[in-house]
Amino acid sequence: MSESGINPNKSGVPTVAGAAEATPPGSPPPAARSTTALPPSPPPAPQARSNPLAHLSIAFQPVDYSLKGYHLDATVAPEQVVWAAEQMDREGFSLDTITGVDWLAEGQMEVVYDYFHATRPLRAVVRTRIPRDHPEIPTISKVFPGANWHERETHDFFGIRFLGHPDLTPFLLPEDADYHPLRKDFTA
Amino acid sequence: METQADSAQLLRDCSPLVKFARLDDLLALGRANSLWPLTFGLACCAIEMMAAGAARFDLARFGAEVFRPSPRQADVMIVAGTVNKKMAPAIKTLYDQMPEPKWVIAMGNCAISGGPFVFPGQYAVVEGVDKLFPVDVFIPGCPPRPEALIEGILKLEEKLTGKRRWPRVKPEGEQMKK
Amino acid sequence: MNAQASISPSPAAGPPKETFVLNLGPQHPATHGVLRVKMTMDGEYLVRAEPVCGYVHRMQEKMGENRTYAQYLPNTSRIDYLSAMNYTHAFVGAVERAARIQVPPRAEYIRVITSELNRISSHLVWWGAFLLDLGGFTPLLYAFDDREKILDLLEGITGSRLTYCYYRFGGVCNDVDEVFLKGARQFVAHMRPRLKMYRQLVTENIILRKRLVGIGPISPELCRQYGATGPVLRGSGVAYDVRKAEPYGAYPEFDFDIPTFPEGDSMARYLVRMEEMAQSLRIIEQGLAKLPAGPVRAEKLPRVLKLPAGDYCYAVEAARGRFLVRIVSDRKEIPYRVKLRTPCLSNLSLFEEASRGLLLPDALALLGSLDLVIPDIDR
Amino acid sequence: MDEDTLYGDLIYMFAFGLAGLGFALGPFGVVYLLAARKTRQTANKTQQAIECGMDPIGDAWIRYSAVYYLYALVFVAFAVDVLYLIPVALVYNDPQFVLRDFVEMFIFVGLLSLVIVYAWQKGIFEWKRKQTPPNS
Repeated sequence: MSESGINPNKSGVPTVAGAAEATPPGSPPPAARSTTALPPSPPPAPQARSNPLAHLSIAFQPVDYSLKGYHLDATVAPEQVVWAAEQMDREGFSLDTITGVDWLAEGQMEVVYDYFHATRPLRAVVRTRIPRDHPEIPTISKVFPGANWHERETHDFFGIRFLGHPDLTPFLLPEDADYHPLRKDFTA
Repeated sequence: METQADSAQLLRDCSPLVKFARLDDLLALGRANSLWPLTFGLACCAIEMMAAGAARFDLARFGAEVFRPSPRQADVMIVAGTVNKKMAPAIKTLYDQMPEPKWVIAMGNCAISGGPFVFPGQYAVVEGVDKLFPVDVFIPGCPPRPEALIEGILKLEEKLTGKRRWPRVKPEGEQMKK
Repeated sequence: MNAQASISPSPAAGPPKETFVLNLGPQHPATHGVLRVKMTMDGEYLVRAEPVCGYVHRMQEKMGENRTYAQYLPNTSRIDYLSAMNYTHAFVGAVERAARIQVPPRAEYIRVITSELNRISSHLVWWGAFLLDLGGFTPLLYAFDDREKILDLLEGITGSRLTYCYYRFGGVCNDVDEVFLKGARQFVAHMRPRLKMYRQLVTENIILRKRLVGIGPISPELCRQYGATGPVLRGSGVAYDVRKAEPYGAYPEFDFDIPTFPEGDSMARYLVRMEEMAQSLRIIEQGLAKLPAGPVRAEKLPRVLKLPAGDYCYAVEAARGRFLVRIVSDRKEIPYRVKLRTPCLSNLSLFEEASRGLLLPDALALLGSLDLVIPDIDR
Repeated sequence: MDEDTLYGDLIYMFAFGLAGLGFALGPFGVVYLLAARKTRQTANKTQQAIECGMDPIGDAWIRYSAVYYLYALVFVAFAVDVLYLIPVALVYNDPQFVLRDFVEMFIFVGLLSLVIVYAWQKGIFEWKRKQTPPNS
């Protein structure tokens, strides 16, 4: 379902957009970027909230930035997470962080991926929900190497297994830790 | 935790074979005025320890400005910061590797009792470094001011030599009374 | 990995040389805190450096889930105690954004001034400690001498030297007095020639240039993949600063530019931070000049603060990079989840790839140029 | 060489040897008497090699690059060189042969500094980067 295949610009070639597709409009290649201060274009006006990432096939809903702190929000199925990450990687986004939230009442775990862009003032959030009893989700550390530690930490605190993660050993907790402290039903 | 008595007994076992009378006081005076701390900053208190070692508060006035990274050359271990359960074995190793005339200063509330990070259901903080080994001087504060660290070192010197070399700062009220 | 050492005189391939694992352990002067790096070394060269964290994990996020919003304020200044103002600003900003609390302009200006003073004091600690790593002890004394002047100013209005808990929801704790304003003006006037002296004393020193120029290059692509921000990203030529990208507080009314250096080596990151100190002085000067009158706290504040359901983010440009607070609330007075995205975690995560093949002293110079505060990584 | 000067010299030498031995072994005795007998332990790691509070990983007896050996050789060469210069300073004090002595010294030290030229050619002093960093 999600196109696998190696991410074209993983080879350290400094172009933001993948070689395969035409560079999406609006994101200048980094090499030509001037180093003077970037004039901050104001966040999209609340009423006419356009979706600048409409060309990506992720279902982004524009959100009121002055209330929520991010511009675009999308809920995807757990299996589409890697595909969404590859799209964002091709678009030149950086992974901000991976947040786990334990919704005990609904028996679900929510995993929220934050993305920010270095040259475009855009903040996108991709969230997904997984069942709480066997929380598993494919890893995006192949796309964003930076996600390696975020995933290990989320595994530490919530016990969410990231399938295909290189080494899912405890990151902040002691090496032999088998407890997951941020779960709502955790007792010390 | 061993009681006060047997920790004193343990200390006596480590004392040298040959004991002197007056010379021991001279040795104690020498040790008191050249306490070499182990560079062992864990968290926020480490910055105040560096500030104490820097120009304005100047630990050099008390002979304690030589921060030794290696435990073999350190006399006093200033535990400055939060003691974590993952870090506890490393701290115990460092304490063992220090040669015998050694002392421990617990700097900051975290080292004294776990400080602001103690709450029901906490899983990662050792509540007080005296759970690992005996501590000589406790310096409260979060983080304690550099002057408090200097007062702690003077307190340790007083413990070594028995008398206080530096005037004791009395709160205003008391000075008025006398 | 090519085991044949290119410098060994014997041209014959010979059996592969064994590598040994060295612990740049929790207690080491170069790690400035309890970071452990398991370094697989081949002689003087670093084959692979694997940072191990968690030695000062203090459950900040767990505490976020059993403290009310106001009780969590002291925690925010103990995550990265060197830029405590910025971190409190992020948490307070997130709550104000969610509860739609209006902050009076005077409080916004005071926040900018104190945040920039805190940024300078953080860069001074980095500068002293970084040169300590490279072998020079004197700059630490100069840096801490100037930093004490900032601490006196901030202590006058906040009462503490390092872990200020000065911001409140809707403004700041108490107003700024004349002593602080006069002191801040004197400090700006005092600091400018000092920065020039630092440049002559250290930046133009040939030994420092030999140790830093071309050492530990980090490309913009590597920063993007690992999410590194702050002086590390700006040292690689990308002009990304949260104060400009996602303007918050009173920063849009200030005119300052973002220093970037395209080389991407340790020297570039060093120069970015030295230039940032000059920019912060400019901001403080403008802030002192245009400080509006008026109240310092919003009047009508709900006695018990309950945020509407949902999650709220607030990003701030801390001294080390982008710090994001994400609060998930379920309409109770205690947040359901507090997530702290700290810059040092991402900045350190690229160390493994950036330090391959370096000499040991160069790897330490690279580690120092990343400017890490370890409780920021372990939270 | 009559009897007593021979013995005198022998005693003289023997005394020097004894003093040397005393200096070598004396501290062990003093330490045994004056130093603390043992140190307080919590995890009996006192004898362990110091590695920043962690247990050392792997064994220290491994094969590593020959460069260190060559470095040591260069150092030993010049240490021995200095060793010989000390008696020379006592012997060569005749003002008549000042130039000759200087030239001899120059040859002696010059020959030895060929070690440095050899090491230089072998590229010991340049710590060249082994592999270009992946991202530059």
